[in-house]
Amino acid sequence: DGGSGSTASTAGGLEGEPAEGGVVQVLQNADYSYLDPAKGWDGGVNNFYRLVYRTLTTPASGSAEDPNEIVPDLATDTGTVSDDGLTWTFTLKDGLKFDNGDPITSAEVKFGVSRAWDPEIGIGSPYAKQVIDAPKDYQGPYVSGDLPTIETPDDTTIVFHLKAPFPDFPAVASQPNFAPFPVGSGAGDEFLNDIVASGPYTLDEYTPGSVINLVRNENWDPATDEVRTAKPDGWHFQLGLDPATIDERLLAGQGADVNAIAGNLQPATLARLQDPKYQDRLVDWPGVCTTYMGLNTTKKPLNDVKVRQAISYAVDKAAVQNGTGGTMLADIASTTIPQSVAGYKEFDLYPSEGNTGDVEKAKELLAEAGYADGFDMTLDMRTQPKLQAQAEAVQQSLARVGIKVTFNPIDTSKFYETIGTPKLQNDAAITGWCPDWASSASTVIPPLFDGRRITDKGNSNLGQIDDPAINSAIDDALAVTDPAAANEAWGNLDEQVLEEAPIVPLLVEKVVLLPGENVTGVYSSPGVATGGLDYTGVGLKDPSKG
Amino acid sequence: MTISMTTLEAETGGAPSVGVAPPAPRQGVWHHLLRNRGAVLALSYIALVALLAVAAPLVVKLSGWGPYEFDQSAIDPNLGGLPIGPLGGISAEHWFGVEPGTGRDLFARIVYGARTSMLIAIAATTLTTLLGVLFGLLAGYHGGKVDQVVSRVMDFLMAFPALIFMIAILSALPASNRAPLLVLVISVFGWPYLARVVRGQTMTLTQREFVEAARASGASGWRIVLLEILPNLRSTIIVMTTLAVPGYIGTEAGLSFLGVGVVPPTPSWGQMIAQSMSWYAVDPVYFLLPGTFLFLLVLSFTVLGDRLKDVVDAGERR
Amino acid sequence: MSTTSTGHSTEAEAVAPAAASAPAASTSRGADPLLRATDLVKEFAVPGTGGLLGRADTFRAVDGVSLEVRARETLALVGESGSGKSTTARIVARLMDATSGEIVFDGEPVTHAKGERLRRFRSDVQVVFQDPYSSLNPRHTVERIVTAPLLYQGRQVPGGTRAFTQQLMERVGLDPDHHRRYPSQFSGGQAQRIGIARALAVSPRLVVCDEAVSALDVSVQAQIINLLRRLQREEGFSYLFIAHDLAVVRQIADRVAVMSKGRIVEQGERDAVFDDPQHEYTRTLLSAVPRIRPEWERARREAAAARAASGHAEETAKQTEEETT
Amino acid sequence: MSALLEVEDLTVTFRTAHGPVDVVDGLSFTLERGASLGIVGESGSGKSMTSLAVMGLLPPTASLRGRVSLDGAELTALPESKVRRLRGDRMAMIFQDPLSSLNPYYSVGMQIEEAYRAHRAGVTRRQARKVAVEAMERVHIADAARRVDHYPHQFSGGMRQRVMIAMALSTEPDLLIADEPTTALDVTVQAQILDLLQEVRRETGTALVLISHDLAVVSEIAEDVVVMRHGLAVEQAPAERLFSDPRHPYTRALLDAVPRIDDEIGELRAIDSIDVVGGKA
Amino acid sequence: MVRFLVTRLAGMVGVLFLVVLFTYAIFFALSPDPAVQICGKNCTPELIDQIRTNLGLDRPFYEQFLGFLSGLFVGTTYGTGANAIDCAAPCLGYSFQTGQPVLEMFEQRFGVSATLAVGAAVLWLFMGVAGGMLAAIKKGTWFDRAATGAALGGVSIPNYVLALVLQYVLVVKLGWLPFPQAVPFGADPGQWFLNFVMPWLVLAFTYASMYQRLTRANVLDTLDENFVRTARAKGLAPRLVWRRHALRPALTPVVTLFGMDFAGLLGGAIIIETVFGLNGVGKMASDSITKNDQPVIMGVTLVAAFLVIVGNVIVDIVYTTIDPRVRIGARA
Ligand SMILES: Nc1ncnc2c1ncn2[C@@H]1O[C@H](COP(=O)(O)OP(=O)(O)OP(=O)(O)O)[C@@H](O)[C@H]1O
Ligand SMILES: Nc1ncnc2c1ncn2[C@@H]1O[C@H](COP(=O)(O)OP(=O)(O)OP(=O)(O)O)[C@@H](O)[C@H]1O
Ligand SMILES: [Mg+2]
Ligand SMILES: [Mg+2]
Ligand code: NI
Repeated sequence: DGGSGSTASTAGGLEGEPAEGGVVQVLQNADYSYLDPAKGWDGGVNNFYRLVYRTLTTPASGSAEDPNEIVPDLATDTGTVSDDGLTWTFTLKDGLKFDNGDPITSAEVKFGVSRAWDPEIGIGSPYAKQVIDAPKDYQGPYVSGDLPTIETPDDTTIVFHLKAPFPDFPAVASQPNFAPFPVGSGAGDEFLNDIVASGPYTLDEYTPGSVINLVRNENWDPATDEVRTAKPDGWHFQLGLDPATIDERLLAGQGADVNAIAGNLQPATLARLQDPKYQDRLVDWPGVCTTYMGLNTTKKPLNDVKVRQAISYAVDKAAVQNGTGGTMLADIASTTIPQSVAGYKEFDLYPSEGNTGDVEKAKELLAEAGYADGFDMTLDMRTQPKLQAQAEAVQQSLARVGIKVTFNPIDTSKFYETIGTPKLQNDAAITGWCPDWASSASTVIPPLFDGRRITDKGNSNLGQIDDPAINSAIDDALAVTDPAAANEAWGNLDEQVLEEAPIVPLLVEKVVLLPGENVTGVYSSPGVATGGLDYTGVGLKDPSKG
Repeated sequence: MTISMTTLEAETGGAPSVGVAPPAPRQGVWHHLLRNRGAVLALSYIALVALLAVAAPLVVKLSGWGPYEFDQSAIDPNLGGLPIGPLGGISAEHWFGVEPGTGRDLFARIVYGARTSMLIAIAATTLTTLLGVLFGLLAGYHGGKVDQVVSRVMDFLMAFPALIFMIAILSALPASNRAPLLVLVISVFGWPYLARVVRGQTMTLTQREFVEAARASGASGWRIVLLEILPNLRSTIIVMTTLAVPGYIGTEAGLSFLGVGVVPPTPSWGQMIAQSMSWYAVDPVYFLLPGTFLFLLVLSFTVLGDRLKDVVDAGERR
Repeated sequence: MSTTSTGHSTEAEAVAPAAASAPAASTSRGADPLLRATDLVKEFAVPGTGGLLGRADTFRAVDGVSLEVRARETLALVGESGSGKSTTARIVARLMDATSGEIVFDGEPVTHAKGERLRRFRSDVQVVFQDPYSSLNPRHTVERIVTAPLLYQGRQVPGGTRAFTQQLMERVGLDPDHHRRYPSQFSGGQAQRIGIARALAVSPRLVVCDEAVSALDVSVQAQIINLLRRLQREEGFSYLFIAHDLAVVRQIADRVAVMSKGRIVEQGERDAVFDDPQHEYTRTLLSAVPRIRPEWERARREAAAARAASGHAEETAKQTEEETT
Repeated sequence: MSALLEVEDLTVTFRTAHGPVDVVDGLSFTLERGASLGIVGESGSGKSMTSLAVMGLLPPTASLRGRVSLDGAELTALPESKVRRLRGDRMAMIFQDPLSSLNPYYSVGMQIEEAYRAHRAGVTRRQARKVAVEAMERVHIADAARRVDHYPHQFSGGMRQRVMIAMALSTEPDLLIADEPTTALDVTVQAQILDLLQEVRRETGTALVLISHDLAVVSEIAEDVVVMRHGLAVEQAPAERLFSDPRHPYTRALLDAVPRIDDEIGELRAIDSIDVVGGKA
Repeated sequence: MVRFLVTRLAGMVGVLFLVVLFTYAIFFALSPDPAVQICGKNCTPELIDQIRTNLGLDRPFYEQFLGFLSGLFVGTTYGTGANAIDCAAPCLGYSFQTGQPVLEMFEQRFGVSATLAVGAAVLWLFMGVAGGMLAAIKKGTWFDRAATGAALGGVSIPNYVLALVLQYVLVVKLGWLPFPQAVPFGADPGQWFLNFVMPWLVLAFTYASMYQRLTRANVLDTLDENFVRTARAKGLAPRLVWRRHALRPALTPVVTLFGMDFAGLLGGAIIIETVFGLNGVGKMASDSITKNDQPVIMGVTLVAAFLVIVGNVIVDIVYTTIDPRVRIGARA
């Protein structure tokens, strides 16, 4: 039974509607990667972008009925597709303005999107480049000028020509690099420390690594925006704080910290939440990112499916869960697609008592494969406490079936480069995968298992599985235009892939937050904040506090 | 890092005077050292830790749990992996309690951690001493160009923000076997501090007439250095070395704390402290144990070095 | 050959006065001297000057010194502090290279001797230093110290280390049982004897004594002077004896060279220099020596003589006799 | 009227790791105003400890028994604060090694002024400076007005010793103790310093205690002489008597051992004892 | 004096050049491909090549190194055309992560590190030097024992442990102080003080212990000097002997050490800043190490080395004013 995750979730909200005014405090360890939406692309910064940038479409607000849905933002609807599926047309709303009062027209949107092709700027979301047709050597507006494959017949209409049909294009149009940019601006380092806001807030102060201050964008018209409520007057981000300190501050809730929100709590903090005074502000949501162990199918003896299945049986997922922080911080996973993402299908191909691993079965399979005495394998790992604990748990559980796991510790900064380069990749690695949108599993299964996507560098198919059957099943699923049918196809495909055991799903890490007692409007957003808190709805109960 | 590199020199007071010294016979030093309560306590603790480190596999057999064994039954999965029971899960089964999240036995990890800490500190001390004495002697004895070159290299190494650089190098280098790498990196930045003192003393010693006497007797340069000068540096080297050990223990712990220490799952005290820091409020035992062990070890070496220095100085004044 | 058969200078007749002043005096004696140094110059760079660019300033510590030491005789070098005595001694003992000048030992030029020649020179010429403690390695036992020259010259220790050391210690008047002691376990005078023993270990022909008695108490000083004299008598050494104390020099030297500011200003037979100093500087030096009033001295000697006559002699003699082996 | 300095049964004892050691043992002597006393003896015989005991500057590990009085005032019974006021004022001391005895961080002028001002309340810097310059002139330091601002390391050994003397004399003390004032100096410089001490005595009437191991030096200056050995005064007499008719065998031996410049070339009479300075080991 | 300065400065330039060369070479050899970093999460081999060419990463080592060097003096331009980024002299390169010039990042964070360093230095000098002096005068008394014991403990306790314990007691349990945040002095001096006081204390404690030990030992040594005996023989009041004659010589080595330590701290107190989440240079260094932001690591290393070297030169110059032997004998 794999569905243990579904029970814990709280719908979110915390009592009370946000009032108008006040400043939300955000306590954060790391700085955002980039202020430029064409450069940044991760759960955290995408969430932040929604406060200052608007895109053609956007994931629904966390408080919406279906938060996984993609809804219109700058556009009046989620686009109209041509019959051949190659042309998508969007119409802009009226009254859209930048923070300086200049109107936002289709030209600005097109300019913003075309920046994605610039080799140095367009390092964010890759989807625009992947699906939109463009001249072969097009290098963005600053180098190559106008992009002919995006047309702007008038100020409010924008037409995209795709390379191939892509039914999920509305989700692509919600990517941060679909934010509008004034034509000609934004070259070089112009938007390093500045932004051109189209959302409800604009940048007041930015000290990299320490402070971001957002104030109201007076030119943002709430009437044009169904997603953002933008109740607070401003946002104050404190960056570079130690995670333990953040937790201490949240627990203490002194001064302005009553208005504070932050990321996940540390495992050590959980034991201190037993006090009832914390219980009513504790937020506990299922996650959308799967933690898994990739098994490199090109290496002996992992090229033997029996061996991979044996490993799938042997791993003590409960120990991995404990190392991650126990049941409060992680749900055990048996599938690749997490439960909160559309397309999830419940199954567990390698079940065991209490998820502690089935040693007998594993030994049996190993014996069948001719490895009754086990073997040695190397696991790429990062030396961060949580990741280290997960790796150590795997090491210990595989030791039970005679598999000796040696660690190859890699510095965090080099980890993805190493495991994403098949030449450097070792036998196994533990990593995670978050979907780029929650409305479909099209950003889960293909990147992880499509054999044709294996590249020399930046590879995400860690199993390096290249199975014609799976490849064609992926093509089929991508072509399905009916969302429900597509979801079913993805779910079945997930099961089909795991029969081959190229990865061992381990966990889905949960979201456990402790917002300040004056904070409300707290909702999960699987689409934009990888299951975390959606900033767009957050506000204060009493703006005069803190 | 707990102890900056400059400490070493400060503690030994730059170049301790080279006495027109009496033999300061070995048993004399011992005899005086063993009369000092602080020194005896320090020595006993060091001996205890050394014993634990050397006999770790045996000790762990006695206590029943290995340093890598998970004990899921000792922790509570619903409370973030907190050890079950009071005082961090201290029980007859787990003498020092268990590690949160994994349930590994803390006693075993401390014992094995002692191995890491001692091994690295002692290896680093040995290497720095070798390098420091060698280059110090070279520069001090030859003076002139050799001295210029060695001194510039030392200036250069001492000008480096050693900690930043160590972290950067350690995190950039492939890390399959961190311990030798740690020793190497620590030593590369550590030897100039000893070398400077040795150089200074060698320079004064070289002025002394017995060096000239040896030369007049036909001794070659390296014989003068090895047979005449080196024996006179003995007490300095012993004192500096003793005072260097706690520095390197601290450095290793600091580097482990910053995540570039030995490779897991091998335990080290610094790493344990780093991991236990976030648990200090809910599982203080977990936090205090490695911290106390580390503190006492550093303290012991410092006290020992201090007392040793007093005894040796007093001997030289006699 | 010198007519002086022993170092006992009371017996030494006045020799040719031609040896009086500076430039090479070798012609005055038929035979070659044991050591002859000609026109030695030593320049030191003044520290702190020069630096990266430009040459350092130099300072002449020894400025054209010529001297010779004959077999079995003692040449004393006197002069105030900093006059270049030690530097000259070092150059002569090949512990330092002269900037220019030439050294001939036993008829052979050794100015730039290397290897085997230098090794032989090292066993022919030994040095005794001023500070007995500083010149003995505090970490070595007497045994180590006195056999070190042999070790360094790669020679066998005749008759074994222990026996050799004990025999040397006896020769310089030390208790042979103390052969395993460290220098600090000896008094200054004893330590100086160890230094002398070390010099004797290789049976040298010339011993350079750089202020060998200056650091010692009067009574101890007397012992060492007597020892040096005895050894010269017995072994036939030559000494280059450096001192600033003219009274000591008077006691031990055959000939005297007076140095001032890097130059030898006066050189000659001892009595000639002391009784009839030619140079102004020598006169200053002589007049500065503190003296006990002659009339007190006379009275004391008379009293002593009287006492000796009246039978106290035994006791006194026991107290004051020069200790010999 | 009592003598200027009276030392009675002075015993100095060191606490050492191996029990107490008497380094001065029952020493007594007196010194009249303007008189001069020489203390001779081999190294370690307790000469310096005697002088330090008089000044009240014994190291903390030493203790003292007996009586020392200066001009009738019993120093050994006075509290430290009172003795301190006499020190540098009524009695002054100069030490053997002038380089290490001067503070390298301050100009010599400042160090002389300081000695003066410590005992003359209300003296301005300017006045003190004038005294310093005068004191330096008195010890024949040429160009004193300029050199007063120089630092010790800029002076030669003899000049440093002069500075020490100038410092001691700036307050015109009744008693000056010179502990081996010339040991570190050249013969020629030594002669000058000895002349200077004589001159000072003549001019100021200061009483002088001169400590030396060199009998000839003492014979040139001292009116009375104490011969010390192993902490004991073996013989005490007026100089003339001591040098012309030494009574104690040790004194005789010592005198016999002195090398003479004028005559008597021959075996020197050395004191027969390997253990003469055996205390050192 | 002039010659001394010239020699000293020439030496400093030499050492700095070595530091630059060494650092550059090490990072050139060790660091992973920066182009991959820039390229981001989804990236193609062609794109990587493109970025490499744009940044000049495909050129040989010496060319890149010379480029870096010339950037220090005349500035450089990264990239070409519209995307070119100008980096004015002295250019230490720019962050691959944020695209900011390293020097600018440094300037933004230097204030915090300097505040930390200056405050801590004042504290530790006071505690260390005063404590050491007192312990030396009162040698053997209970005060000496207590101070010496505390100093021994102080040098033995890792400062991150101390930081945590203090934070737990002063902030969490007692609530006397806020969780440290880098409040600018101008914004609210009171808050500024309250926020920095704990980091100051922690940082100062280790150093104070070291300085206490050093000062005590030096003062005791100086008290044995002959010139102190001379001063006592002059009849100076004990306080004067103390202050004037014992202290000044005893503090000279402290000055040397202080120069190096202080300059080192300006280059970032890496652990304290990390533990307290203060965005100083040290935090920037550790962050850039985690992110493997090579130009930033190199920039921090260089600037920190520069500060230490300059600190040394300043100490040498200060020496000439406190020690007359050095002052006049520039030749010493
Ligand atoms: N290694 C050296 N470098 C620079 N100068 C030196 C060196 N050795 C000696 N001198 C200088 O050379 C001069 C002569 O020195 P030397 O030691 O020969 O004098 P000395 O006559 O032996 O004096 P003393 O009686 O003090 O021993 C002195 O001014 C001294 O400072
Ligand atoms: N701090 C001390 N502890 C123990 N013994 C000491 C101490 N200082 C001096 N002594 C001993 O006291 C004795 C007398 O010393 P003192 O300095 O008075 O001799 P001195 O006659 O002045 O000798 P010198 O001619 O060498 O100066 C010596 O034997 C010495 O070893
Ligand atoms: Mg000399
Ligand atoms: Mg004395
Ligand atoms: Ni003892």
